[in-house]
Amino acid sequence: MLTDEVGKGATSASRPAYSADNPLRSGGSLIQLITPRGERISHPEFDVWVKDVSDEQLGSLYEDMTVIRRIDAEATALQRQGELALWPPLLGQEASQIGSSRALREDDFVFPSYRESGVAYVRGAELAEIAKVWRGNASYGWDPQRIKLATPQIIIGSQSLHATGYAMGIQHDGADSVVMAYFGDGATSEGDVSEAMVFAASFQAPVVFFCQNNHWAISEPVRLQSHVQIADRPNGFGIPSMRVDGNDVLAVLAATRVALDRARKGGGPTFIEAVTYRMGPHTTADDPTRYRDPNELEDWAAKDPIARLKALLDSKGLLTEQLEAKVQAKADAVAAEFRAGCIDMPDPAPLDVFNHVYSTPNSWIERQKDHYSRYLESFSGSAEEGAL
Amino acid sequence: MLTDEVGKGATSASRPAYSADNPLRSGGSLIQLITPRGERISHPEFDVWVKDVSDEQLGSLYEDMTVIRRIDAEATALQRQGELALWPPLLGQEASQIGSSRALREDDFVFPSYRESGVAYVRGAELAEIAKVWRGNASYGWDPQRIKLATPQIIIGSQSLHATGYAMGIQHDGADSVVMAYFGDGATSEGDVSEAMVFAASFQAPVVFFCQNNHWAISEPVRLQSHVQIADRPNGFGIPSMRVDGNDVLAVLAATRVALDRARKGGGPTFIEAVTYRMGPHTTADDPTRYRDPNELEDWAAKDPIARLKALLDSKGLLTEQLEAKVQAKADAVAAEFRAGCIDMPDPAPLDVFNHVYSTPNSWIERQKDHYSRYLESFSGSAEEGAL
Amino acid sequence: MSTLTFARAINAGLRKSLESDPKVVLMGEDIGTLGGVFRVTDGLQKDFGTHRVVDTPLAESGIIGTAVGLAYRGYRPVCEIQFDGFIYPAFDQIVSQVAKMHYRTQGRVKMPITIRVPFGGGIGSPEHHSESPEAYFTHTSGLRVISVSNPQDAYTMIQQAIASDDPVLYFEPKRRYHDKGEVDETAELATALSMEKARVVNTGSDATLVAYGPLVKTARDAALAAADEGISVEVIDLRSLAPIDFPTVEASVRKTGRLVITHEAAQSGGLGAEIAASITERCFNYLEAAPVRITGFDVPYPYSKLEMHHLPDLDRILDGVDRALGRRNSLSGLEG
Amino acid sequence: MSTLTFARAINAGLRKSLESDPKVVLMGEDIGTLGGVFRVTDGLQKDFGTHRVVDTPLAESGIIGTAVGLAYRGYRPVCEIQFDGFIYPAFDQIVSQVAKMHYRTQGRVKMPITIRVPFGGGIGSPEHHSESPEAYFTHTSGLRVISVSNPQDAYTMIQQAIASDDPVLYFEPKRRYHDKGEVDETAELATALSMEKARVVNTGSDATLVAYGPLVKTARDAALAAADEGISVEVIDLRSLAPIDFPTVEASVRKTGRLVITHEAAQSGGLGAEIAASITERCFNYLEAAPVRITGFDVPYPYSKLEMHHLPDLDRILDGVDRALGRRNSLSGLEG
Ligand SMILES: Cc1ncc(C[n+]2csc(CCOP(=O)(O)OP(=O)(O)O)c2C)c(N)n1
Ligand SMILES: Cc1ncc(C[n+]2csc(CCOP(=O)(O)OP(=O)(O)O)c2C)c(N)n1
Ligand SMILES: [Mg+2]
Ligand SMILES: [Mg+2]
Repeated sequence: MLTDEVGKGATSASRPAYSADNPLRSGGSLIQLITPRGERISHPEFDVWVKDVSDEQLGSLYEDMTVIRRIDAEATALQRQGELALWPPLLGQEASQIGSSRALREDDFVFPSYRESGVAYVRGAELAEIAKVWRGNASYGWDPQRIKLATPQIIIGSQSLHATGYAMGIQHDGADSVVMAYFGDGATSEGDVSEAMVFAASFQAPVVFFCQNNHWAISEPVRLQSHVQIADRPNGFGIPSMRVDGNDVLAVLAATRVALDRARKGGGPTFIEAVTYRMGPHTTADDPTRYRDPNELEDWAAKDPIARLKALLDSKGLLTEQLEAKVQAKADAVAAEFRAGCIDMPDPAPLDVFNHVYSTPNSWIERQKDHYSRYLESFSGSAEEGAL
Repeated sequence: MLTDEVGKGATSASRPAYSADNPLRSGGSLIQLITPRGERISHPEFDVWVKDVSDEQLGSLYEDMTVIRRIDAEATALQRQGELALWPPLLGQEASQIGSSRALREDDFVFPSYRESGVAYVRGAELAEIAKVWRGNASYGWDPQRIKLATPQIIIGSQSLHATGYAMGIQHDGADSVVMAYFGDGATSEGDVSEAMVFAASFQAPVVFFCQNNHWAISEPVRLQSHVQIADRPNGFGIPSMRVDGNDVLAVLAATRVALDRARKGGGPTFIEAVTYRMGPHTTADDPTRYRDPNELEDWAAKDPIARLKALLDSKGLLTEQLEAKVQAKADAVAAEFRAGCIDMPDPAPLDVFNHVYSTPNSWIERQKDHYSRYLESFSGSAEEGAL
Repeated sequence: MSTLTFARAINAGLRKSLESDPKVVLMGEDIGTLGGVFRVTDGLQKDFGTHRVVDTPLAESGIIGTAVGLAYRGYRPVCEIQFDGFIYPAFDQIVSQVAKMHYRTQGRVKMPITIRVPFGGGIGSPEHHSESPEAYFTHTSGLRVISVSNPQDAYTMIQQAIASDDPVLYFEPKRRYHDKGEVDETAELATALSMEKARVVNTGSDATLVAYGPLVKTARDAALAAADEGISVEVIDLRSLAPIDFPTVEASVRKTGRLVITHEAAQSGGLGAEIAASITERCFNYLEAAPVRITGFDVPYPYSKLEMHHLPDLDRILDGVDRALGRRNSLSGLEG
Repeated sequence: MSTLTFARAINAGLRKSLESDPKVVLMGEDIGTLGGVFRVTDGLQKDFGTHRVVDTPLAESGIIGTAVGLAYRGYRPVCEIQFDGFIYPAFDQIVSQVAKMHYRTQGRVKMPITIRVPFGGGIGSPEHHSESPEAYFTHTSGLRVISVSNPQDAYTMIQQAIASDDPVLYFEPKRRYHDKGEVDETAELATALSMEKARVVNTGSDATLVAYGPLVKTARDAALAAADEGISVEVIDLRSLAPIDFPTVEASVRKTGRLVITHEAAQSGGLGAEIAASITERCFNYLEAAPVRITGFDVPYPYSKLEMHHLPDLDRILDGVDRALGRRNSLSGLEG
């Protein structure tokens, strides 16, 4: 449902290879194509990477962003109602997630963290599959191999290495797919992320490190992780980087295309810092009022990624009632499907606890499973026989 | 025995604070004050940091370098003779080790890796103490708190975090001591070293990361760890760096003084890449002919740190017979003392195996110690009683 | 005496340690402004400053590794690992550095580091938030490992851990954080029960039931339920997991002849194995039956909709007591 | 049949796996040009190329973490950890990723990763080079753990490990690398003894002696020595440490009534505890005495001048056999 021309990762050999004064950086300034007020500004290097984005596609990006915000709201509501055990909101990060994932090809592979429900939606996860982990009905939702999206990763930074290894495999296969690794600003402090950069640089693996700098790691501001810009970090590993306005879907799309294109052509890894903001709590279990200045939220509300795209569409005369109605209908339908999928999800069976620990029979597991099933039977037995 | 004006870490408030175009780097080029042929070349920024080094002190640096090379040779011989279990040679790295450690103050603290026997010598470790670990008579030689030098660290990179933590403690105490962490080029790939940079930068801890890039990590060339210069790595963590000719004792001394001075004044961490070469095997158990082009060794022999200083001394008319004789005598004495200290070392007692696992009595250990001493006694018993 | 939740009791103990020793420093992720995700360090940064209650970058090896350096400098770092499942990135620093430094230096360098770990399941969390990794550490020589089961012990033992010159892993049963209990905040450390000692929390004569941390409450409930059936169960709260106070367990088993051990961690290689093996060694001739282990299964901690099957509960423990007593139980009729 | 050293036998097995499955990739520090610090991978990079035998950067978490990604992509990575003591930086990736991925994805993603670990002491090395960390992994659900004791098994079982769709920790007794043995390189994997099975390597009737890895040789020597004294010891080479083939051990103990277990790892929480506990559970009524553990002590691995005191040897094992048999031994007269 979600692949369109943008989704097919249109890249063009005729586009200029990305370059800048510092071969490793696009300069210190933020790559931006749409201002917070919704004006399309031109960029000498990156315009060409989104030249093909039609009015219709702009609308489709708008739709996706609106839909995933709606999923987020629905999920938060479901958590409050006790239907989900937990939910990590993506509110505010819609442009980062849609802009980046829409640049991917189907055969690319994605290793997300836990917050990329929007990416999962774009990759083609079913809505119930997205809900499944957070309801507590499984540790995975979608089949990773089917939609080429790994399961949510909770150990911070861990997936950056998996992405690099997968990219080494692509290289080994002689394929031109690319791997995308998502992680947060906080994750950059974990040793694994640094080691991933070492390996990616050493083997020139086709991997894109996509860091959503949403300014917070639970209660910790990004400056605790780094005094300098996060986009500076990879350069010392020999990895080029871009710093992009993460609330600008076109800029994110352009930067991601640049990175994917480089990787596909054997140019190795790229690091993208998408500067955005976590407008909600860390998870539904978190209370950001304990650590965050409300003014900060206000500042960022003025840079809202959806409002900005909406303003652009409006200025272009594209924000028709028809479009609004279509998007609204889609969001409603998705929300309803998400809710139904969540609530109607069948509970697992008790003995599932023993399944799939190993791919082949294992004597320890078999024995414990046998003993526990006898134990469970002893209850029905006791009901019949009146004694435990 | 080893502190002189150089050893006392002469720093001067009147010296200009280190600066460069890129505030984080002294430019891409190598800091050098003595050429491989022994010419003293001037450097606009770093000359001032070694202005105080007298002729006598130059001789003393020469002595230290010669002595530690002699220790190294003696240790290698002792290993071949079966008196040491293993030895990690420092051959070729004398300027890096002497230049850096002679810049330290007594109250500074050092966290070495396993190859810094030259640093241990400068810090005041006794010769038998240096031999002790490699003979297998203990996991430590010197008392770390006495000479402010941690025990050799075998887990690659681990000590970089200890150094950073110690530096946080100095900061907390309001002291102006500095911590020095030694590690190799290979170590830069370990997550711990990156995490150490994150912590050091975040807390602006007074720590100097001194990386001896000796071009090899056992059989792996440095390019496997990084395509770009190692001195680039720290910049992305917000840590300024210098790249210094590690075979030039004056340049190393100057750079280390710059870094120590900055740290003492609250300027936070600095990273120094000392570009040098491991002229010997990784350890006495290693055979570098399996992986190393002999020409490479030849190239580096032409840059020998001692030959270079010797040539400088010669050109200044300082390489007197008297100096040579003195240095030779010192080296002979030290080698003899090292050998004697090694060979005469008393073996540990069997029950030492149980001592100092904990600082307070522990019931598990007590019981096992008791059982094992009964076991040992059962042998003498059997000798007396003729039956086991 | 005051009534405190488990979390508040630890908080009070931390406060006391911060007050009494200027070398005590708290460090961890989100422990400062936020007061920890469980609020265990609530208010401490405000009262003791950002230098003594330190929000660290997001890196567990970094937290423990810098704590090693601080200990070298004479500090007593108290590190919080946010959840059990996040301790593994720090495993190398714990096992190769924290645990071995004192032995390595033959006592020249002490590692008075306390590592606080909220552990165990039962709170409906996603993966990596419900682990019971204690056996990795009890098998690591050089570490002391304790676990607390009630607010009073939580309050006292966190102070004992911090005061110890040895490194201590302090396992907090996170599902009990909100349980309340009486805490005597004036109790002197000097006269408190040694943190190496187990405690008999319920005397009994028919079987010995050993538990620690979150399952002590469950074990006591099981003993109450057993009493209704006329079975007298002695419940021991281990408190110290390394070393284990075997003399206390041994004395009980010599009396009862039956031993049941329960923990949430996986059975194979868990603490139950060590307890069963050691008690069998120490009082083989007193045992009337093989020691019984009622534990988590040999599976990764399951997703939350299944966790009640994985976690030992009152009924499974009673089934184990029946087995130890040779009474009818779920495995009756099976050989062995 | 050819006569091969232990190290060459593993090399031959790796070669066979590289030949038979293009998805097999070797990775590790110094395994390429150098052929590994123990020369176990000698010549393989030359013959199979730098893409299949990969010298990695110096980062163990990186090695295992990228192997996870390669496994995701359908590869069968064989990772070398240079020495036992360097596995801990990779602990998180092993425990939280490698071990849990199959369960996490309910079988959608397999982790056919083999992790080769030269382990154990006795070679006079400095710190961190002589560890026996196997119990950390046998307690970790989702992993298979094996250890080999002779060149033939080394050859066969490395191939079985690589062919397994589950992750396998393969522990190589480094002090036996130079031991020679007959190896049948034509033996078919299909007909080989399952890697989950233990093997009785010496039949006997008075006591069962369980060992694995480096101590199998010591155990056999001890059995020979015991035979001189008229004591018949059955020696079992466990081979698989997780799961342990308890039926084989059980059958032996039902026959002998006595059990001695030996390993180099520290006693508390070591494999001996699990074996003692499980065998006691499974055949309590057949046991004539408590199972005896002859193991490393609860100390960090000592420096090399002391290692012979830490490591179980023939005499200590015989003392343990005497204890199991109720014969005079070093602890005679002590209660318990
Ligand atoms: C290894 C590890 N340590 C700690 C945590 C607890 N934790 C979960 S999310 C989080 C903050 C992550 O921040 P960031 O990387 O910026 O991602 P964001 O949540 O902002 O998307 C922390 C500390 C964890 N999941 N894993
Ligand atoms: C964590 C860890 N992994 C692997 C090793 C094995 N090892 C010992 S030295 C070494 C190479 C280190 O190279 P480098 O950091 O450049 O230091 P150098 O030996 O050149 O001084 C390796 C891989 C180790 N000691 N610790
Ligand atoms: Mg963040
Ligand atoms: Mg090196």
